[in-house]
Amino acid sequence: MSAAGRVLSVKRVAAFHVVTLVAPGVAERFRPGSLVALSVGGAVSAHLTRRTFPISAVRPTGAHGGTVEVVLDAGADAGAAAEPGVRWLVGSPPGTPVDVLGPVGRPYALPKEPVSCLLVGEEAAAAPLFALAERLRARGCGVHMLLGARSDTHLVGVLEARRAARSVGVVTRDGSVGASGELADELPAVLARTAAEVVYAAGRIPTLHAVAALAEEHGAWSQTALDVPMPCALGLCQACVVPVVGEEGVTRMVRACVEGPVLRGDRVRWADLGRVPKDAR
Amino acid sequence: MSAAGRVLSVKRVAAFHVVTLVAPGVAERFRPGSLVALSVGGAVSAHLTRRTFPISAVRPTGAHGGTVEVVLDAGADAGAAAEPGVRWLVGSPPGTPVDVLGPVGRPYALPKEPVSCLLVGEEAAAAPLFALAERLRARGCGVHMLLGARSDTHLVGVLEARRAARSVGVVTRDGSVGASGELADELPAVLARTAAEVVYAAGRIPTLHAVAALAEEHGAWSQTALDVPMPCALGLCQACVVPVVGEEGVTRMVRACVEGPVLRGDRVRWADLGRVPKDAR
Amino acid sequence: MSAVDLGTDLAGLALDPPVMCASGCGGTGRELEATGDLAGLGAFTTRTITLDPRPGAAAPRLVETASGVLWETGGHNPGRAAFRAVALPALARRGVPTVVSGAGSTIGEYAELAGRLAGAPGVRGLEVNLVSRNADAYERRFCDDGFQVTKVLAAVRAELPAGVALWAKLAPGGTLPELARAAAVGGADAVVLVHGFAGITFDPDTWRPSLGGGPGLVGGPAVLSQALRCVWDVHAAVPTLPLIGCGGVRSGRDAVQMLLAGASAVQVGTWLLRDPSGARRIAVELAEELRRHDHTRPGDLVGLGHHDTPEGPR
Amino acid sequence: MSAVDLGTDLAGLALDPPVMCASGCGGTGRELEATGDLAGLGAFTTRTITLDPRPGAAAPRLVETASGVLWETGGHNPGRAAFRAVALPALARRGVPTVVSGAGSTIGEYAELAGRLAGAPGVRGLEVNLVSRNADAYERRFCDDGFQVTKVLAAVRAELPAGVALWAKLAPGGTLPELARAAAVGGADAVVLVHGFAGITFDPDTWRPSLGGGPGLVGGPAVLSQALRCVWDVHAAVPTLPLIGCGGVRSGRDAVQMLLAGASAVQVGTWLLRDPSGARRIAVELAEELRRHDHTRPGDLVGLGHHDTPEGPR
Ligand SMILES: Cc1cc2nc3c(=O)[nH]c(=O)nc-3n(C[C@H](O)[C@H](O)[C@H](O)COP(=O)(O)OP(=O)(O)OC[C@H]3O[C@@H](n4cnc5c(N)ncnc54)[C@H](O)[C@@H]3O)c2cc1C
Ligand SMILES: Cc1cc2nc3c(=O)[nH]c(=O)nc-3n(C[C@H](O)[C@H](O)[C@H](O)COP(=O)(O)OP(=O)(O)OC[C@H]3O[C@@H](n4cnc5c(N)ncnc54)[C@H](O)[C@@H]3O)c2cc1C
Ligand SMILES: Cc1cc2nc3c(=O)[nH]c(=O)nc-3n(C[C@H](O)[C@H](O)[C@H](O)COP(=O)(O)O)c2cc1C
Ligand SMILES: Cc1cc2nc3c(=O)[nH]c(=O)nc-3n(C[C@H](O)[C@H](O)[C@H](O)COP(=O)(O)O)c2cc1C
Ligand code: FES
Ligand code: FES
Repeated sequence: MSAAGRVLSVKRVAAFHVVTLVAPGVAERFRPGSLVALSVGGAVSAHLTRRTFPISAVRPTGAHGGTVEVVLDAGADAGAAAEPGVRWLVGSPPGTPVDVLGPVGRPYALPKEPVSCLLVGEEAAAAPLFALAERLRARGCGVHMLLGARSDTHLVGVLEARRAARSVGVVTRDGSVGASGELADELPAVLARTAAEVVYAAGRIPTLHAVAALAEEHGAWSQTALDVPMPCALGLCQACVVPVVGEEGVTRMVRACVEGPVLRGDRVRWADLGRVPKDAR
Repeated sequence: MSAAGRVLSVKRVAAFHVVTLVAPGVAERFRPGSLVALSVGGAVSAHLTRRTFPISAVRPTGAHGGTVEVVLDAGADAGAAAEPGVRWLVGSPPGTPVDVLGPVGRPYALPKEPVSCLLVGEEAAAAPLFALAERLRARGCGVHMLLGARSDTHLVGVLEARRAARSVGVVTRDGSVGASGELADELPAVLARTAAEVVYAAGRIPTLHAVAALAEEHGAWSQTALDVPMPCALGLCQACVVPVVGEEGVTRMVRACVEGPVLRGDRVRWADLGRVPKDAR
Repeated sequence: MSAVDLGTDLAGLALDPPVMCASGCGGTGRELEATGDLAGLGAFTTRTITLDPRPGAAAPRLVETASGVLWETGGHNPGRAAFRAVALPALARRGVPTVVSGAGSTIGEYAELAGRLAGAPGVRGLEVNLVSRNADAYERRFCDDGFQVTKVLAAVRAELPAGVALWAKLAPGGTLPELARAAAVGGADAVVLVHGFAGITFDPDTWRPSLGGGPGLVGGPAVLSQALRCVWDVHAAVPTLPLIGCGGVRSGRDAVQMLLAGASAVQVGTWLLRDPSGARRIAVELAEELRRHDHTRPGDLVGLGHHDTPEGPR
Repeated sequence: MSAVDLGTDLAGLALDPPVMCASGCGGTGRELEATGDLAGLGAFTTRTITLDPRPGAAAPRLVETASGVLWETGGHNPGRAAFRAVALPALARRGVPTVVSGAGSTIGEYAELAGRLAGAPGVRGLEVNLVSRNADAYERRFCDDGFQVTKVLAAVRAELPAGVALWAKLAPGGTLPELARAAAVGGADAVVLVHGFAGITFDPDTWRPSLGGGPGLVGGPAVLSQALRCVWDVHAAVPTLPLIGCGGVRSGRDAVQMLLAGASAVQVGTWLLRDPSGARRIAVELAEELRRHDHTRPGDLVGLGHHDTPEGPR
């Protein structure tokens, strides 16, 4: 499951870095929504936990063997310094050895019927939705996309979306492109327009929370990809637990790395993330 | 004193690695025998102490700015794994940033008169002696060299020695080249033959001990370059203390990084290295 | 020279190799089985089980520190009933010797837990986690009071069927030798040294504690030298007591150090989070180190580091 | 917004910035002056001085651990007479506020040392290093016994001229809040938390302890979270006592964490060995962090991490 990989290339996309790794065995088992967990810093590293990211693309074979791609926010422009592991990854020259664990986690569940689907993506988190769109189209689903970001410099995949989706909506907080505001502001109109029966969403927690609530209001299923730190990505450490309501209405603390990262939006207790609800078991 | 350097190249010499670093300001102040202290592993490193090595060569300017060169024993062939810091250095691609502190330490003291000098070097430690030979020749000293190693694969600088010295002796433990045995076995004859008044030596502690004793017997001064771990190379941590007898016969624990690495062979209490003699102050 | 044999008798329990997962770091067993790494363990130590289920602490439950992690699961576990019904039978089926870690908040709870779990199929040992607050003694931790340590061990011992090993796990702290002796007096076959080291960190942006639960415990290579010192100090004081070294182990050389300090076996915790195959690799490296030094059995090394040592712990 | 001002009043002693070198990690002052870094310190803390010279422990005195160092200098120092004659006047000439660290093996020695050094020109404070064995109490360390801590501090206080600050430096350990309180009772103006953490490692080839002296103490980033916890625990118990955080600090963010945990100033030890300019850089980064969070004074942050914290140290 864990294998010796290496950096193939690091490229810029908008304000982000696309890191492509040679990683045997990942591409074959990839499904949209699944994750890859990287160790950082090599043999001398003081950083011993893994950095876990949604896979944005894979290539099963090629000149270099199977590759896997992730889109990282090194936060170069934010006031806060980038996380050191991410900084190391985006600064690694081609050939740098990286231990690669993956794919891990539950992917997006796909509808059996060719229903209308809306894919909602925020900034770099949107990148993995294009592989999902492809699989949904292959099943005959109508695919619509709604992309959001703080500003046009942080928007990922608009051109690709125009190719992949029947309709594409764009929202930026500063109004630099598309509608001005938050993704959630646009969602009700888009849900109505697309008659989506399933909403797939990737982004910050508040965005996912809003998407889950609006999808439910609209009567759609939602599949939300949670982005929480996953230091082991093996289900061992319990660092990544989130409160989820199960079938019988009982709340359990589930590990986002193995029981997620994709969870039903109506099952996640969004307001209680980062807490253990009193009634949890 | 400490500056942002970077790896320029890593090359093999015999069983060793020659690492050349771009390091502003070191070359100008270099004197044979002085040291350079490198931090290893970059920003993610779990290794926080410096690796301190004798400088084997410098180049004040050039296409890349001033450079400094060290010869490292990564021990690839020994049963024991190489020290992780050295492994990192010899595995670093050109351009890798390395913090460089140097030059540090007391260099070889040079005689004021044009006396006959014998330079004794063991394996990789011999490399810095060539810069010394040059300065001695510039003062009109007669320079003789005696080089030793476990085997011909670990012998450094024989060709260079033939250019730099009036006479060159070679000893290997396995007799694969030159005389068979230890450096100390050859020394008395060489001292007699060269009529050396000063012996400069670099190598393992037992070798230095033997050189110091034999030089004294012969009535020569000895200058020995001690190779002990120097984790700060600033005189702050006292990791590197060795017992040395001062003028009044009083033993003090002196820091090899600032009061050495070159010490008078007759002043070092060789048998007490790694101990604090009862009469030390 | 004869071949290296890692088989180790730890006060009656056969471990081969003498490398286990540490409590709380091997999941339920299912996760390591998925990666193919369960079979590489000399024994599987479960997370700490309590009588009743505990939902645990708020996330994040683990953050990174320099060469280590800071964690607080808040004792998250399914409780003895669900554990006995689900995880334990699965472990028994897989055939890896299982050591159940258990804790309580009264001596009675420790004893009851032992009585309910120690006789279950597949259980080869009970690891008594004493890093737990005593509801009957002003919430003071059991592991900070030698008298309570002895009482807990004796109460648990009385519930154990023959052939089930009894281990006591202690937290690092100043009077470890006395506490370890107290565990032996109570009937412990071996003492596990050590649990996590108290720590805390703060988030650079929110300025709140980084862990959801506030303070936590440190594990990983950062604490290796401190864990070695715990083993060293206890072995120096009680050289006949079998010890299990735990804290920061990630290589065969680290395992060798634990043996030199006085341990007879090691547990691997934090490092499994990075490398689930870690225990297996450590066993291979341990054998290599033995070979390199012309030794054939790990037992030869136990406490060897103490001989001819200049005096002066301070 | 007004500008950041790092000037800090630490129980009467002005520190600007509130970043110092830790005892034993700044050399004699001459070494940091050579690198141009002495002037960047809010205060210079000397290595621990004793009445008589001590040649110290066998080499190596310091080895690397994961993100840290293990060290034992064996108290190497020139003794109070040579110190007062050579190093101290040099420090006084350089104008950096000097805090002398001192230790003894009896209460009388502590008092005599204070009497002989505290009045010397340039001395602004005395840091009483209590990690020293008490010849009058079965070689138990002073820092492990609150009663002795109070007595040492009171004896030293009696020798101090007005205007010289009195600090107590303690080792990490279970009862730190009580010990800190004991130091305050004895007259300490502030408490330095903490000295090194007990450790040991072994050489992979010789299988002997890596340090010449056997066991040692751990410092460096590896211990930051543990040192923060020491500060956190003491501040929680004695919120009015000024604390100086020491252990693993290497960045402005680490310094911020120390303040949030309850310290009013920080000392930098091990990191200076890697980066002699570290203290100056840390001060610059501290100012940046304050600015980023719209604060102007380090004092605003002291103990801030304790507010609204979920309960439950264990
Ligand atoms: C896109 C989608 C559309 C569906 N439409 C219908 C429907 O029209 N009528 C109907 O009766 N059932 C519907 N379902 C429910 C589905 O048929 C199964 O009942 C459900 O997947 C339970 O299977 P499981 O126990 O293996 O999944 P689980 O083990 O419970 O979960 C597997 C993964 O799928 C996710 N998931 C599971 N169920 C759902 C769900 N209902 N919605 C979103 N995510 C889910 C989980 O979060 C998890 O990521 C739909 C499910 C999905 C994903
Ligand atoms: C190669 C050499 C030849 C000398 N020949 C003579 C001589 O013929 N007659 C005479 O009276 N004095 C001789 N000396 C001693 C010299 O002239 C000074 O007395 C000596 O260097 C003390 O100076 P210092 O106090 O600055 O050195 P220190 O501070 O004591 O040391 C400076 C450095 O030089 C080294 N060093 C100091 N003295 C010597 C020494 N004597 N031999 C080897 N290394 C030394 C030290 O180990 C150190 O590395 C010689 C010194 C050297 C190095
Ligand atoms: C995520 C995590 C969970 C842990 N859970 C437990 C536990 O349930 N019971 C226990 O006794 N120790 C628990 N520990 C402590 C470890 O068993 C071990 O004592 C400690 O981490 C030191 O070893 P290490 O450095 O190898 O991790 C846990 C440690 C971690 C990192
Ligand atoms: C090489 C070295 C020497 C030290 N010498 C002393 C000393 O003389 N007196 C003292 O109180 N602490 C001494 N210390 C401890 C430090 O002052 C400090 O308390 C400890 O190392 C933790 O801080 P750090 O992690 O920043 O190093 C020394 C530490 C080191 C690394
Ligand atoms: S990241 Fe460790 S359990 Fe999920
Ligand atoms: S290496 Fe630190 S004093 Fe010499």
